[in-house]
Amino acid sequence: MTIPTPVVPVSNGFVVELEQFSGPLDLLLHLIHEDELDITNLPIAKIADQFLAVINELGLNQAADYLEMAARLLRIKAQMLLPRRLGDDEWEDPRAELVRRLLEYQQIRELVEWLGQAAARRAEQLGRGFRPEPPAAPPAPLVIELNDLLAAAERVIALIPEPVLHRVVPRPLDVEGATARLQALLAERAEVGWLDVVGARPTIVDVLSVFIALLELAKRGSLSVHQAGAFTPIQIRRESPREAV
Amino acid sequence: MSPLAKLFEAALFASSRPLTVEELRTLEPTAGEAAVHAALAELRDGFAAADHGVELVEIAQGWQFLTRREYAEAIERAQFALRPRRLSPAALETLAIIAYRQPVGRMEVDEIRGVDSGAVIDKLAERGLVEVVTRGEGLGRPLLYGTTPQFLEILGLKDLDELPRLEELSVALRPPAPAEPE
Amino acid sequence: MSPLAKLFEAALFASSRPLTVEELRTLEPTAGEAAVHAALAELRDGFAAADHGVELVEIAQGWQFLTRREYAEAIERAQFALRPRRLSPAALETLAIIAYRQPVGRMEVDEIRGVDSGAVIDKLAERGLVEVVTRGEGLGRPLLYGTTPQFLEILGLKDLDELPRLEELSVALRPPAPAEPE
Repeated sequence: MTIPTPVVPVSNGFVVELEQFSGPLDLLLHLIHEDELDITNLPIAKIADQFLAVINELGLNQAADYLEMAARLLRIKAQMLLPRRLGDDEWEDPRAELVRRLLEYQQIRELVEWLGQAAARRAEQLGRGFRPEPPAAPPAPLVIELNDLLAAAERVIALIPEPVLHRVVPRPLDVEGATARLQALLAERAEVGWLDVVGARPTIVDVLSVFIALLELAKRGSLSVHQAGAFTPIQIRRESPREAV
Repeated sequence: MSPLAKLFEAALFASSRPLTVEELRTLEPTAGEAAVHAALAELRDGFAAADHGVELVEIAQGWQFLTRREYAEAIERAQFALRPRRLSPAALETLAIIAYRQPVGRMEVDEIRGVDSGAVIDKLAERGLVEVVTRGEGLGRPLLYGTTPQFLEILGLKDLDELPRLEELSVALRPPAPAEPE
Repeated sequence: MSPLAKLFEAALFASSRPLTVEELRTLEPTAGEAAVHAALAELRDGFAAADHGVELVEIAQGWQFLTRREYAEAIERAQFALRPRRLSPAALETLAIIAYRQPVGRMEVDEIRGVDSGAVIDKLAERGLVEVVTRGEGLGRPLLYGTTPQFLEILGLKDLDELPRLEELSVALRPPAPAEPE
């Protein structure tokens, strides 16, 4: 059997597509079958030379996958030529990996045969062609299982080196509480400091709550806010009740 | 059933459009017009007599099989024309990030997933599961995404608080589902 | 014909893809599983007995009306319908690997075929024959592919068990590698 010429040889010699072989293993298997060689005891020198000849002939020498296989074959060929000591139990047949892959690939080819026949047989039957479209086709219903989503969340979390995810919890500002607290403090003392109100280690929510409460009470005229200069402590003073003005 | 009626049945079933008498004749050019009409009548009457769920109907453009009216509603209700769609793992991951980090920008989603998630976010937005909720601070004021009411609806949640908290995740996640049928 | 068989006939005629028993049951939720199977058998046998141009076939974990083999050629010649395009050897190889090794990543497919299979896998995914089913462990958490119901559909298989078992092939080989990265 002669090797057919490639299907789409382009002028610059680069092979765009090669239909008769689906890859270097396919070509290799083709050569092995053609010469009726024993896969498990592959005459590597012979097959390597043939492989190189074919990829040259086909202009495949620029196709990376074929070239890589060619290099592999040459390396195995060289390894086979290396002298080996008698009784060397450590010696591993350099062909072993290639043979394993070839056998595996041969099995795939057999499955391809089977699948191709099944598909061809199925293609002898036609399904329903015409279907009058229902008026305004509703969109396909979407399915999301909560468990799937949670599993996805967990996968995502696993991707993150440190737990930077926050949980989303509504944390409404407690302006009312802050207002009550301010009023209570000012009932005791005429003047309080900012830190007295928010505490030593305030959260951002505490700070915001107090700040809003402060502005609101200042607007109402219940207190006044003083600051001696930029970045100096803020003082909060009780204002005399309006009734007394 | 006559061979011609059987051939027509197959053709009318498989055709992507209603077929005219002239078109049907191209299937069997040797058949005379009378034979074609006889075969069509045989087919129609056969389906009518044997009390089927479908009927052969002659309409302006030709002949076609239609489901009987009384079944149309049940079939439409079952929505067979449309396979329920599931989200891809990539989409679910992106959705999970947006659900738990909202409002969140594309950059951040990309960063967490380690891949460009723009196209996935667009698809989720197209399906109405996420939407732009605000704009962030900083360079270019990036669009920030959050989940939509539809997201809750599909998951059957009342509100976002019903999503398990992240600390509870491994508890909420049941052990791997029992061997799923392949 | 029983009312349930008629309803199923209408639904199956209206669908261009196989319907599963579960889908058919949504048409008549009160019907028991035995009744559903009985109705399907009645329908299949009825069409077989009355010598129709179409037949009810069990396929892709469901049921579908298909034209009898002998008519496909005439219907195609008359250009009323197209037969599905043949898959290329590269596509079939890739499908075979994915079918037997699922879930399987691109790297492994590449390794078995000896060529880069990315473009082929993308095409198969586009045609709905394979899909991402999960993500693997290890570097980059690679996408792992599996076959879809449509894969069964184009091969005319009831389920994946109908694929030849590896032991039945003339070339015996190691079973699919356990999910251990090389």
